[in-house]
Amino acid sequence: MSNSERPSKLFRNLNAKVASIPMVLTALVVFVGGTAWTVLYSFTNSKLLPRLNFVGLDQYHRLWSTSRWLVSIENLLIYGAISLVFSLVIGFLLAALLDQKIRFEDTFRTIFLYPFALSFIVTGLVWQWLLNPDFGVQRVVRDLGWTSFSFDPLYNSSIVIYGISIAALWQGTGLIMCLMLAGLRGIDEDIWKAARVDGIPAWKTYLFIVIPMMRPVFITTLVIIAAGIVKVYDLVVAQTSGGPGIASEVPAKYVYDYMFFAQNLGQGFAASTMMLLSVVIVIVPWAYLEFGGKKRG
Amino acid sequence: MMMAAEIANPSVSIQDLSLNFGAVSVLQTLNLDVADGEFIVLLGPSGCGKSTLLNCIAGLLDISDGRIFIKGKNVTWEEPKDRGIGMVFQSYALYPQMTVERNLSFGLRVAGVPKDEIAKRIARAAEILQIEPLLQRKPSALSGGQRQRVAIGRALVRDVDVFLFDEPLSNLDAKLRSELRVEIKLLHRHLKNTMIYVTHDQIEAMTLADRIAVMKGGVIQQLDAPQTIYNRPVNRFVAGFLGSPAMNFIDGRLEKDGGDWHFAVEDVRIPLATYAFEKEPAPGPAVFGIRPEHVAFNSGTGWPFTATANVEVVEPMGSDTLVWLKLGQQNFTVRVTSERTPKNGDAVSIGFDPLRASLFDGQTGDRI
Amino acid sequence: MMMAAEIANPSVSIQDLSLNFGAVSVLQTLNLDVADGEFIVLLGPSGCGKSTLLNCIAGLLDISDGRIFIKGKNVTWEEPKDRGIGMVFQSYALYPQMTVERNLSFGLRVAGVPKDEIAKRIARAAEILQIEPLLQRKPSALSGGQRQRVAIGRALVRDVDVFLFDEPLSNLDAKLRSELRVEIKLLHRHLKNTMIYVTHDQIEAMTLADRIAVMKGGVIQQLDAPQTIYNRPVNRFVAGFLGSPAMNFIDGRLEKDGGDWHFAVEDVRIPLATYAFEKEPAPGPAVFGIRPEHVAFNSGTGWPFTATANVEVVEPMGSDTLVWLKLGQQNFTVRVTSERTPKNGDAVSIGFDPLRASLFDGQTGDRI
Amino acid sequence: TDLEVTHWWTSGGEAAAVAELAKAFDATGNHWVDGAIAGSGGTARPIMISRITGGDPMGATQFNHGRQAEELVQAGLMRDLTDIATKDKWTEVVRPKSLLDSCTIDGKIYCVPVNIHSWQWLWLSNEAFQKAGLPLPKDWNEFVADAPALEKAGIIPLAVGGQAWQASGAFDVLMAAVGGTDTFLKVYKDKDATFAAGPEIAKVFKAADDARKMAKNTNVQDWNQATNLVITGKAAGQIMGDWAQGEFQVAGKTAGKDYTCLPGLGLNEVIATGGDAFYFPLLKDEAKAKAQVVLAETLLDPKTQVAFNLKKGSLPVRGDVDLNTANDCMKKGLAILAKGAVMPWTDQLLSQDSQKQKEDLFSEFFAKPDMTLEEAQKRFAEIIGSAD
Amino acid sequence: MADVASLSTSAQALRRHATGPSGPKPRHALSRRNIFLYGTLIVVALYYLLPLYVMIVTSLKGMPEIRLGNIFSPPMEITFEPWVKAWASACTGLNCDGLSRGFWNSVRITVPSVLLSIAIASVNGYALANWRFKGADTFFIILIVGAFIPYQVMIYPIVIILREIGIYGTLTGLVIVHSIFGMPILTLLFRNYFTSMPEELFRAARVDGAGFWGIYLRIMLPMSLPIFVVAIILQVTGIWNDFLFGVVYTRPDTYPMTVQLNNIVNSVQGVKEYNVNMAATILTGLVPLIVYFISGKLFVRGIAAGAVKG
Ligand SMILES: Nc1ncnc2c1ncn2[C@@H]1O[C@H](COP(=O)(O)OP(=O)(O)OP(=O)(O)O)[C@@H](O)[C@H]1O
Ligand SMILES: Nc1ncnc2c1ncn2[C@@H]1O[C@H](COP(=O)(O)OP(=O)(O)OP(=O)(O)O)[C@@H](O)[C@H]1O
Ligand SMILES: [Mg+2]
Ligand SMILES: [Mg+2]
Repeated sequence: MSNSERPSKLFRNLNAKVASIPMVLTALVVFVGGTAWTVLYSFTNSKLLPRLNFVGLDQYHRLWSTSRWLVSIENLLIYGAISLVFSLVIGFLLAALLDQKIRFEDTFRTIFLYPFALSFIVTGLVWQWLLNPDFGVQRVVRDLGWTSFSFDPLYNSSIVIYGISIAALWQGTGLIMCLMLAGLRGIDEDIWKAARVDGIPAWKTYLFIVIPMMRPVFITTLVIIAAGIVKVYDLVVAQTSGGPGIASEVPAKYVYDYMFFAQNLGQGFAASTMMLLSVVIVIVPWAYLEFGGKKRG
Repeated sequence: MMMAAEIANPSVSIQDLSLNFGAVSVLQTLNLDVADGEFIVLLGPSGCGKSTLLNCIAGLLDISDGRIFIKGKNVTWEEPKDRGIGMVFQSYALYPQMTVERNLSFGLRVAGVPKDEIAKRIARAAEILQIEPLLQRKPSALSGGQRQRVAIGRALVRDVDVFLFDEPLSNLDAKLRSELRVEIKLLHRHLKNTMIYVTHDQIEAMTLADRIAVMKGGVIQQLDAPQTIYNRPVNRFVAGFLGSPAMNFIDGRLEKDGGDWHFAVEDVRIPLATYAFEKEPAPGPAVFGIRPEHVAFNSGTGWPFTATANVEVVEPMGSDTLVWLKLGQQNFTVRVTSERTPKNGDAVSIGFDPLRASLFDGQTGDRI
Repeated sequence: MMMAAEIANPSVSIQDLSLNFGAVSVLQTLNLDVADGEFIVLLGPSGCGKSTLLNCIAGLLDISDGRIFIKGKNVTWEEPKDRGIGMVFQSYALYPQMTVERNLSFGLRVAGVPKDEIAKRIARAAEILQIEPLLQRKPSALSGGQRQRVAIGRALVRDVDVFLFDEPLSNLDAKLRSELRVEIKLLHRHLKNTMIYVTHDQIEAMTLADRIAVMKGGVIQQLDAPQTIYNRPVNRFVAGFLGSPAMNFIDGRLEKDGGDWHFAVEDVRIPLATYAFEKEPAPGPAVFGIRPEHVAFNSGTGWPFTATANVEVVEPMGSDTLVWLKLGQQNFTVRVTSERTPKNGDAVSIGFDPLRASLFDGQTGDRI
Repeated sequence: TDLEVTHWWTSGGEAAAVAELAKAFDATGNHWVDGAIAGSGGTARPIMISRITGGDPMGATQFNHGRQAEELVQAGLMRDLTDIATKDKWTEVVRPKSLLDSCTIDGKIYCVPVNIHSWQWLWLSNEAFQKAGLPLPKDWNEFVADAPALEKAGIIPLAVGGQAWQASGAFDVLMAAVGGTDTFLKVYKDKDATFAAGPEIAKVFKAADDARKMAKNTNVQDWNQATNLVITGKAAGQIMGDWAQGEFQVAGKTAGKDYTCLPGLGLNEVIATGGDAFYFPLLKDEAKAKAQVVLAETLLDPKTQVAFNLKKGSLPVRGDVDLNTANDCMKKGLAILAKGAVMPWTDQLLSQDSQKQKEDLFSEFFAKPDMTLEEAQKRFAEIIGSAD
Repeated sequence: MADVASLSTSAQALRRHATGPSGPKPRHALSRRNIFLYGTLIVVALYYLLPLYVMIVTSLKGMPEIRLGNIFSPPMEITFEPWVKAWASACTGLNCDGLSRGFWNSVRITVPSVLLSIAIASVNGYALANWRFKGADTFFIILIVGAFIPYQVMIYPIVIILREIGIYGTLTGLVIVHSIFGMPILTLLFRNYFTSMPEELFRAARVDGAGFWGIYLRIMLPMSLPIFVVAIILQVTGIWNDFLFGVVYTRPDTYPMTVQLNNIVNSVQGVKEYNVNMAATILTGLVPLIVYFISGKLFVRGIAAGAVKG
């Protein structure tokens, strides 16, 4: 009997490994490397240029005593909650409506989805304009006779973050609707029939049966929305530039402003690190559950 | 085609039912009366419209024409829940995130049935189906057979007159299938409900049904007791569809030879003296069908017909053995008990009694 | 457990094969020798590791330990394509975007076989499988049976020594299944390749195999000719797994009564004088098994054992009938030809010959 | 030779001014490749800096002179212009001298100042006051007094755009005007936090509070939109640097007739010597390096200075140029400059970091009417305390 | 059971004279359900269309009309002037060639970026789904977490990386940046999609002797149209709409359209020319919109195939 030796483990699937080099490099150099670099420099007092001049936790002390950062965090939470809840609810409702075997489904779906093709810059501009009290909705309504009508969410500190969400929802719910629709279409027809035979009204079927069955879709959607929330930046810049005052500031903008406007890299990196930290705390356990386990038999 | 005999007080009565999906006509003026307490099986190949018919009865599809009566009430336009039916689906369609108990009670709670009434009904269903220990589990923690029982339970708690089953066993493995078949049979005997059961598995049909409706292309071909369908199929389709391995068919001609009818193929002539004709025969092309188990080996004399054939394949199946023969140009299957099996390539002599056979018209395929 | 007898020049030889998925051990030091031209069927319940074993042989899974020889060559670390195997999958795995012809030729083209050689091989395979008219179609335009043949063709054109089949028929309906079974059998006879065939359908296993390897939990329980496995299962698992409806099992005790061994349950005593013991029996708990077709009705005398039982359900299956009985507390199935069937609720007398029975140890389940 | 020049001058007046620079440079046989980045310095600077540090520098770039490019210079990324400066005797022609000081780091000159921009102007719309039936105010205090009447006439008394630097700039102007030059320097140059928390500065905050109240109805973002409110008479006044003048000019308005300017808010007529300067990144390409020299010289050329500053509305950095075509307001500025009443501006005194913190504070202060003066002043003092 | 025909007449009678409901259940086109359903859909659709309407209408008005009128009112006098200006002559600083230059820059950036990022991600997804090797999952999780990192955080490190490789400010650099940031979500999509394809297909191809690339190119690729459509739409919209990377990692002569748009919109010369801004905005959004309208149907299908797997 011949006895071929077990070949080295390294060279099994060699092509697959070679093909994954871009992924591995991106993961290691850009995401891990870049993150580590950022974290490292967040402990320095780098200004315009990165310098290894360690100052311990100074940047973090300053960060957490800056009212703008606190406002940003608060805004992110509000914006996050609104986007999450409303895009899920609206996206799901639209998907449910479209799932009623209606005519012109394609047309409606296209209409709901087209804003997704537009950039946040464009979205921001349009909505800034629509919401501008001097010639937007408020003016139009006032011209119609309701002179006391007031609707200026982008110019009112206390509600500006909600105003920004209007545009965000307009832009983003289409995609969510699409995901939900795909999920609904994946539900076994028999479940619907069973529910009808049981005499369960449609809304109860959705609420108690279908939605719980769509857990995986909701999770995917949640991740997509969440990723968008953390990154929100362009939209705020295009609509309010963080104003009025600092009422609509968000963390990503804080990072950007302090890194580049204020030329205080250390401060920007400290804020980055805080953002990364929260992302990691939320995402890593989820990712492990979702992708780490054995998914295939 | 043979239609249903009239039934006095049908539990379910379908009258001139038609159903089109757009331009495609799936069911055409179909009539079916189901007696009270009867177990009807709808049997047919895939796509013949069995599920469609069941869904029409349940009210899950809008019919194009006709009427449906359940317990004498015209339910053509009723909502499914008001028809007094319960339905069990192939995939069971259990609500995956609810416990078995909630699966059973959900419909009742929505209908506003009082709590203690619900509890009572669930207790009863659980007892009948022996799923008491499973009540607090989720469907994902149940085996296929248990899920199936829960699905039946969901129909059971609703106290309905008619049970509809859409291939409830086809997702299960052979062993479980045969066990659950018996369970359903016992359940029917116990409950005495009307049951309409869709399957494409002929064993299920044969074992469960009081009457089988064999369907093809949206039309009921034959509606009769299982043994009748098995032994006296009304046409070639029904004959070929039932029985595994399938009936042997031989294409040939019907000829009158003196006073006696013969079936002639090539140089073989099968005398039909013992055959019970369905209608007055006429000479012409015909198909002769005989089931594998009605053919015997080494039969010597005593059979109205004998011949010699070559063994092609022998398939031992444990309890009995299938032998695939070449009889002239025709393939021929014989089923024998495992004891006396020929070997590949053997030339064997076979014999059968045309009494057991079926004859079909060469053109229409109808029984002669 | 009974292991394979030594085979002189095995076509496929598996030595001490182990396979783990992470911490889960799926196959444990498995040994299997397959003779040249032999048709081996791997039979076992779902999840017992049949596909895993097949994939190991094909080189699609990295084994954890052991060696695999094909035609005497150690292929343990070879790529699948270099092992001289062809494989047919349950879902057929035809490349959906290629025509049948390109499906067949794909492997050859990848290997750089000359054009005319490819054409020749395809022509041959197409002829053997009778798929010439289909060559320019896409798989989506084929019926299940045709797809299956193309899948076999893909292995055929590669001129390999060993064919591996992973449940190639389980996606088909009963009728087609029985037809294709015969085709595969004929193909094997024609090609005389070594074939390893995975199934969990015992009919397929019984009809196709030269030898069956019954697997459970990654271990081969018994490897033997079909009839041997059917008639003399080495343990209770094998006995219960083969045969439909399943063998009747009665839990009781083995007792020695004078010089004669008896099987005792409640107040019934089955004399075992005619039983051929596998090994020296010892008194103690045991399981008595008898197949439904080895039990007869109204047997009067002449049987070493008779008893009276109540009919629970009668299942006519066309050619024969299953009768479910209650024998004391035990469920009991009897299979009879359709002619003489009792009715529900009848008390009938049954009888059998323990010669046909199997006895198993109450603890280990091994055959006694 | 093509030379790419980046800047953030994109508004009407600014663009016209840049065109003058480009014209002059092109006339030397080179080619000005315009790299305008819209928005404000805040948007443009990060891009410029990324490109310089990323190894893809432009030929020249605008910064506010002061401390914005300090680190780039220290990192050795910028070109030392001392040779050219000595050759062309910049020290003699550039006026006031403090401008060149801002370009000097460790004794070497790294930038070319091109203009003097002073922040301390109050621009008033004559039309608005007429409409409200009021006489033109002479100084800030009168203006504040006119506010209620203006509001009654449906006119926004003070236009302050939403961009953060506008609020912060307005405060600095108030500090210099209401508080006076010494106060200003004590806070921003000496960074005296105790003083910043003291009563002197409280007065400034009181004035800022007035401004905040007067500006509460401004719904625009950009400074030039705010200016436009004044131009069209929708707003009565704006505190803005002299660059606003360019917008009045583009709109065809005449100083004194259509609008009025009050340097130092009419309280303290001093001019801050902030402004723009061009920096030259170190280039490898010889030809481009030569073109940089040409550009540097062109920028300080008297003709270019005149043409550019007339369009831009800013003051030239040379004392020896003839500006008789200048308008009313510009002449006022020149006169003050001639008197030597100059002071440095925050760009030169504070790091960008402190500037940004200040902007955050004042943009919040202006947008949030319920922010108390005490709180604002406390935070202001903290920023001054930690400033560098 | 089959109690033949003693009372058959009554059944017959029932059949003949039944006057009850028969045939399809009557449905009114204007049922309450339909009114609610279509009513809601139409109202929502109007909400979604409103901004587009305003954009188009405004872009066709002249400035005086905008200043006077109502943003929702249709133009009294249609003018294409703003479109021409936005495309060809709007100014940023000294450059007065509108969006036209940015358009070609965007094309030059988008095409290679889309191709490269999809090529890399699809191979990655395929390797992850079918050729799982040790450690692959870890890299994948890092990648997924990477999808959440705000871009701003990564600007600086990437400037340094690009500088070190020496491709800062080049088109190549920008293409690589887009590929990197497109990788997480695309890899996830492709991985899910390939995982949902029957593994037996992959195994059959291996038995047939096809290698890593052979299987990818000849088996997987031809079957992946829906997911490629999704990837293309996501990337075209994402990259075409990108502003941040375009402005940071390019130079003015290669600025993409969005940067030019931002410049035009933010270069306020006197009054804001809303009509020009809107025309510019529409022009900028046109390419992704067209791509999206053309392949919208496949998009939903692809989403269903790739994204919605648990
Ligand atoms: N919604 C539909 N639209 C169009 N045609 C349909 C629809 N549902 C079913 N059909 C067609 O109606 C015919 C009957 O379908 P049906 O599901 O009743 O078959 P079946 O007998 O239940 O088959 P199976 O055994 O496969 O379940 C088929 O030809 C099918 O293609
Ligand atoms: N990739 C995998 N990772 C972990 N466990 C696996 C994997 N593939 C298979 N298994 C486990 O190995 C065992 C054997 O699986 P295998 O597919 O060989 O079963 P089988 O006998 O072919 O069953 P079936 O009849 O259902 O095809 C099962 O318990 C299965 O859960
Ligand atoms: Mg069906
Ligand atoms: Mg398997």
